[in-house]
Amino acid sequence: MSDYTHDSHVSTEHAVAHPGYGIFIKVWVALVILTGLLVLSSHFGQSYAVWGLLTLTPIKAGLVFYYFMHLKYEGALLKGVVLITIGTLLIFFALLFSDVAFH
Amino acid sequence: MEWMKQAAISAQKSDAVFFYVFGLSVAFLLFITALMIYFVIRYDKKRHPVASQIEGHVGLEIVWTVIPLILFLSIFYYGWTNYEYMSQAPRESMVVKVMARQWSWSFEYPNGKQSKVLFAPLEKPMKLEVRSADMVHGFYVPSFRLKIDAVPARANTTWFQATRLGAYDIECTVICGVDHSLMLSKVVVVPEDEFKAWYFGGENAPEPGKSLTAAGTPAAPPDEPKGLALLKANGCLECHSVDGKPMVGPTFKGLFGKSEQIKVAGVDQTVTVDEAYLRRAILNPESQVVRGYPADTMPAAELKPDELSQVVTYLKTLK
Amino acid sequence: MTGHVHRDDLGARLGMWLFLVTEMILFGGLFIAYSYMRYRYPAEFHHGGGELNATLGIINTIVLLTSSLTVVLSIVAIQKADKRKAIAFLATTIGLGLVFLVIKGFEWAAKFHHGLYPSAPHLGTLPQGEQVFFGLYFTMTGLHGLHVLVGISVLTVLARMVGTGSIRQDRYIHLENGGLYWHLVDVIWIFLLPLFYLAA
Amino acid sequence: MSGTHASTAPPSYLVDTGTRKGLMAWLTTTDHKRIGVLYLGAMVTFFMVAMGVGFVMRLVQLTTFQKLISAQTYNALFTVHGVIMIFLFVIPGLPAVFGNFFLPILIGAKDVAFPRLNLTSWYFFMAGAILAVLSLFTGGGAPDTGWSFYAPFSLKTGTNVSLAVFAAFVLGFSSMLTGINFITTIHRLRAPGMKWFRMPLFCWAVYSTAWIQLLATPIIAITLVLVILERFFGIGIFDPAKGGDPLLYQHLFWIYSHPAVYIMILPAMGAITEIIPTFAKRTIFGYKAIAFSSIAIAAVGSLVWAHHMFTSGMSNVAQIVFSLLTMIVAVPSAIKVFNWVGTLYKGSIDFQPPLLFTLTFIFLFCIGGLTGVMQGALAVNVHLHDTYFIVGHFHYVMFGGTVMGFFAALLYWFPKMFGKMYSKKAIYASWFPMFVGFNMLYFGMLILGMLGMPRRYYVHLPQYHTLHVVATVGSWFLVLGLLGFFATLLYAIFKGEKAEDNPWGGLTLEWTIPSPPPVENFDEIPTITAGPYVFPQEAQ
Ligand code: HEA
Ligand code: HEA
Ligand code: HEC
Ligand code: CUA
Ligand SMILES: [Cu+2]
Repeated sequence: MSDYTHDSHVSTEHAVAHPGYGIFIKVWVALVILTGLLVLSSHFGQSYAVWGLLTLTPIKAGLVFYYFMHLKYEGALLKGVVLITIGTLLIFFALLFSDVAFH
Repeated sequence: MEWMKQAAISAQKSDAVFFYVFGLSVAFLLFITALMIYFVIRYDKKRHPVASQIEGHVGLEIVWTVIPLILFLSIFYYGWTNYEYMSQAPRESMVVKVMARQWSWSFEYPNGKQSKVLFAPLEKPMKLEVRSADMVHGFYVPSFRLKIDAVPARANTTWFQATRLGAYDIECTVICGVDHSLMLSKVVVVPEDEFKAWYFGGENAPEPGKSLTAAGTPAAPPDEPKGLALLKANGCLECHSVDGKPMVGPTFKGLFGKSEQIKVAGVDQTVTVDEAYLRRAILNPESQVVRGYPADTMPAAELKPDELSQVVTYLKTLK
Repeated sequence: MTGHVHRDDLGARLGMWLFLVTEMILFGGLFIAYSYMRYRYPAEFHHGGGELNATLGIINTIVLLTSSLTVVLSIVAIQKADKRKAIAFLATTIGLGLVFLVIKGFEWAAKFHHGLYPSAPHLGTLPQGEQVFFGLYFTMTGLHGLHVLVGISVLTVLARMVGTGSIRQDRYIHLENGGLYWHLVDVIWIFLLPLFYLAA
Repeated sequence: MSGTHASTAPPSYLVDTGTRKGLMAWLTTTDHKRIGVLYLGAMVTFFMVAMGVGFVMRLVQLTTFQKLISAQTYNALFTVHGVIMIFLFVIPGLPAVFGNFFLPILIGAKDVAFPRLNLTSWYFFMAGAILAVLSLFTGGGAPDTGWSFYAPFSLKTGTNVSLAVFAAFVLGFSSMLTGINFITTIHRLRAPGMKWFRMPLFCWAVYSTAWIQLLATPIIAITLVLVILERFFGIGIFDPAKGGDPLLYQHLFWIYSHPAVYIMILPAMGAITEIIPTFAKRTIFGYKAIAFSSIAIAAVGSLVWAHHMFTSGMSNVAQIVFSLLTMIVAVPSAIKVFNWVGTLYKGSIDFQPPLLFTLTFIFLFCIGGLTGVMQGALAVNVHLHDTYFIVGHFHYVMFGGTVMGFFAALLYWFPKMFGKMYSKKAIYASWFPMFVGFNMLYFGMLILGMLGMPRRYYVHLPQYHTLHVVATVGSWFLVLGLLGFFATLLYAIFKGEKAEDNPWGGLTLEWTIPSPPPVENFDEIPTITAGPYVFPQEAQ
C-alpha cells in the first residue's frame, strides 16, 4: 500500500464544488459569438482582420484555457506553467523579429 | 606568423577587441586557478582539521555579480562599436560582386570584368556583395579577420580596406559538400596603379600581382586550346576532369561517342553521346541527368554560342 | 509497483499540462515560421488566403468548438455519476472530430485538384510567397489533422473505459487529461482559422 | 551480486526480486535506479564509438589517413561524431544517468513520478540511437552536413539526412518525457520537510534543465519535421528556390540548440556543487546564489541563440541584441564559479579523486566559458566564427565541462551505485595523461582557429600542419588516459573492494542508505529538518 503521504493524500484540489453544465454552455455561446465577430472583422479589410486576429483569437483561446481546461479551478502551479510557456513563446517571437523587422 | 599579420583595417579593429578580452580572460583564469590551488593546499585537512561553516556573504555575492557584469558589458560595447566600423562600408567603396558556388569563387567588378581571384588596390575601400548560386557558403579572409556568409537568394555585404601588399587566402567556412575544404581562392592586394592598369586595360590586360598569385592560380600555358581555357574560366573543371580522374561530375575523357545511361524526367534511358547531347547537357543539365550523379548539382552554363561550340569541339578531342 | 500505486491526481494533471507545454511550443515553432514568412510576403499571403474556402474553415471551427464543449460536459456528467450521458457526450465529440476530418479531407482534395500542393507543377508557376503559403498551409493543417486523429483514438479508448467503469465518479483523471488534450487541439485550430482562412 | 544478508536488510536494487530474471528483469524494470544504469550502459557504448571516430578524424588531419578515407567519408565522420556526442551523450548524459538514479533519492522519494513513462523514455532513446546508426548504412549513406543540418545543403544532399534527422526527433521525445517526469517528481514527491531551499543543489540544476528541455526541445522537433517534409514533399519553407529562407532554418535550429548547451552543462554544474561541500567538509557557499543562477541560466539561456548567426546576414539590430544577451548569460556562470571557489575557503579538505576531477572541471570550463565570451563579442566573432577556435571552445565546455563533470559525478557516486570501490591510485595515474593530452589537443585547436583554420575541412593548408600534428599527438595521450579511467572502473565493478555506505562522509540522503541502495530506497520516508550540507561545527 502507499505507505507515505507527503502532502494531501488523494489530491483532487478542485473537488470543492464542481461547476455544472450551464457555465460551459455559456462559454460555448461566447466562443461562437467571438468567432462570428472575427469573421466579420476580416470583411472590413486587412488591418481590421489583423486586429481581429490579434485580439479576438487570444480571447477565444483564453476562454478555452480558463473554463474548458479548468484553469479557473486550478492552483497557482498549473497557471504558472501555462504563463511560462506563453511568455517563452512571446519572447521567441520578439527576438526573432529583432532580425526580420529590421532588414 | 607571416601569413596572419594584420592586412586590413578590419584586422586591427578585430584584434584590438580580441586582446582586450584575452587579457581579462587570462587574468581571471590565473586568479581562479591560483586561488583553487592555494585553498586546496592551505586548507588541507591535515593543516586545517576544523572547517568553518560559512554560509555565504551577501556583499561578496554582489561584488562578483556586478564586476563581471560590468566587464562583460564593456566587452560587448567594445565589440559592437568596432564591429560597427567593420560593417559600414564608406560611400566611395568600389563594389565587387562575389559569387559562391560549389566549389569555387568568382568576382565581378563594376565594369563587368571578372576574375577567379580577388584583386584589390592597396589602401582603397572595397565593398563586397556576396551571393551564392546553390548552398550556404562562407567568405573568409583570415588576414583581414573578415567573414560573411554567402546565402542563396540573398545578398550579404561586407567591406575591407587592405593595408598590406600580398596574396591572402580566401577560405569557405560553411560546410557545402565534398569539396568544401578545396573551395579556396586568394585576395591579391596590389599597388593602386597596378590595379588600375588591369582594371582599365581591356580584355587582354595582364593580371596584376603575377608573382603573388603564382602559388594560388597557375597562369595558363600559351598553347592551351581555347575550349580548355573556357572550361577553366567557367569553373567546369571544379567538377569535371579531362584526364579521367573521378570528381563531382563525370570526367570528360572519352565522353564523346560513349553510350551513357541517363534519366530524362525520371525515366532511365541509354543514349550515345553526340554533339546535340553535349549541348543539352551543358546548357540545360537538369533535362538529362547521368546515372549515379546528383540531379541538381551542375549549374546551367552561361556560354555564348561561339564559346559553346569551342567547348564542344574541345570535348570531342578528349579521347 | 503496479497495484499499489500512490495516487496523485494533481501530479497527473501537472504531467499532462507539461506535455501540453511541449505541444504548444511545437506548434509555436510553426507559428514562428508562419509570422516570419508572412512578414516577408504580406501580399502573397493575402492572395494565398483568398484561394482557401473560408466557409469550410468557419464550419470546421464551429464543429471543433462544439466538440470541445461536449468533452467538458462529459466530465461534468461523470462528476454527477451519470455514466450514460458521459458516454453520449464523448460519442458526440468523436463524431464531431470525424466530421472535422471529413470536411478537411474535401478541402485538401479540392486543393490537390487545383494543383495547389507542394511540388505541384502549377504551384511552381505561382509567386514564391504563395508557394511558401501553401507549404505552410499543408504542414500546419496536416499536423493539426494528425492531432485530431490521435485525439479521436484517445477519446475512443476513454469512452470504453467509462463503459467498463474504470473511469467513474471518484476516479476520472484519465478523462480529464484526455479532455485537456482535445481542448488544446481546439485552441490550435482557433489560431489556424484567422491565419489561413481569414488572411484574405 | 551481494544479496547475502537478505533476511536482515532489504535486497539491493541489483538483485532481481520480481518474477522476471536477468536481462528481461532489466529491460522491463520501472526502478529509476535500474533505468539510470541502463542509460549508463547504452551511453558508454555509443560514446566509445564516437570517441573512435574523433580519433580517426585526428589521424586524417595528420594526412596519413587520406588515402583510406575520402573527403565524403570525412564529412560523414564529423557529422556522426557530432550527432552521437551531442544527441546521444552530452544532452541526455547527466540527467538520464545521475538524474534518474539520484534525484528521487536526494529528495527522499521512492521513485520518479511516472515510473513507466521513465522506462518509455529509455526505449525512445534506444530507438533513436538505433535509427541514428541505421542512417549510416542505409539510403544514400551517412549524412555529411555537420550536426547542424544547415539548409539548403541538408535538403539537397543525396545522403541519408532524413533518417538521421528523424532519429534526432525521436531522441528529442525521450528528452522531453524525461523533463516532464523530473519536474513532476520535484513538485510532487519531496519528502516531508524537504522545502525548496532544503533540496540539494543538484536537484535545482536538474529542475532548471528539465524546464529547458520542455521549452526548447519541441522547436527542434518541429524543425526536423520540416526538414523531412521539405526533402520528401518540397514544401519550400527553407528552400530558397521556392521562396523559403535558409536563415529561418538557422533561427529555428539554434532556438533549440543554444539552450541545449545549457541542458548539457547545468546538471554537470549541479553534480560539481554536490561534490565540493562533501570534500571540503563544510556547507556550500551561497546556496541561494547557486540555486537562482541555475534558474537564471535556464531563463536567459533561451534568449541568445542567434550568436551562432552573426555572420549569416541577419539584421544589425539582431546582432547587437544577441551579442548583449550573450554577455548577460555569462554572469550566472561566473557566480557559480566564484561560489565554488568560495566553498573551498576555510574548509577541511579531504583530497580524493572526485575532487580532483571537480577542480579539473572548473579549470577547463573556465577556459571554455571565457573563449565563449570572446566569440560573443561581435568584432571578434566575424574572425573566429566557423574556425577551429569554435571547435576548441565547445570541446572545452562540452568535454572539459560536461564530460569531466560526468566523470567527477561517476567517481563520486560509483561506490553508491555499484557498492564497490575503485583503485584511487589508478584514477590519479590516468588523470595525468588525460589532462595533458586534453590541453594539447584543444588548446592547439584554439590557436589553429585564431590563425584562420576553418572547421569541417578535410584537407588543410600547409601553414596549419604543425599545430594539427600537436593536436593529434595530444589526442593519443587523451585516449590513453581515458582507457585507463574506464578500465579502472570496469575492473572495480567486477573485482573491486566492497564500498562502505558513506565512503566520503557526505550528508545528503543518498549516503544514509546502503550501498547499493535497496529497491525501495528508503525503509521509511525520512523527515527533513535542515538544509542539505549542515556539517557539525566541530571536527568529527
Ligand atoms: C556545454 C556546452 C556549452 C556551454 C556551456 C557554452 C557556453 C557559452 N558559449 Fe558556446 N558553444 C557550444 C557549447 C557551449 N557553449 C557549442 C557546441 C558551440 C558550437 C556549435 C556549432 O556551431 O557546432 C558553441 C558556440 C558558441 C558561439 C558561436 C560561435 C560561432 O560559431 O561563431 C558563441 C558566441 O557567442 C558561444 C558563446 C558562449 C558563451 C558566452 C557561453 C557562456 O555560457 C560561458 C560562461 C562562462 C564563463 C564566462 C566562465 C566563468 C566566468 C568567469 C571566470 C568570470 C570572469 C570572467 C570575465 C569577467 C571575463 N558559444
Ligand atoms: C561531448 C562532446 C564531444 C566530445 C567528448 C568530443 C571528443 C572528441 N572530439 Fe569532437 N566534436 C563534437 C563533440 C565532441 N567531441 C562536436 C559537437 C563536433 C562538431 C561536429 C560538426 O562539425 O558538426 C566535434 C568536432 C570535432 C572535430 C572537428 C572536425 C572538423 O571540423 O573538421 C574534431 C577534430 O579533430 C574533433 C575531435 C575530437 C576528438 C579527437 C575527441 C575524442 O576522441 C577525444 C577522446 C575523448 C573521448 C572520446 C571522450 C571519452 C569519454 C567517454 C568514452 C565517455 C564514456 C561514457 C560514459 C562513461 C557514459 N571533434
Ligand atoms: C558544381 C559542379 C559542376 C560544374 C561547375 C559543372 N558541372 Fe557539368 N556536371 C556536373 C554533374 C554532377 C554532372 C552529372 C549530372 C548531370 O548530368 O546533370 C554533370 C554533367 C555534365 C555533362 C554530361 C556528362 C556525361 O557524362 O554525360 C557535361 C557535358 C557537362 N557536365 C559539362 C559541363 C560544362 C561545360 C561545365 C562548365 C560550363 C560544367 N559541366 C560545369 C557537375 C558540374
Ligand atoms: Cu563552400 Cu564550404
Ligand atoms: Cu550558443
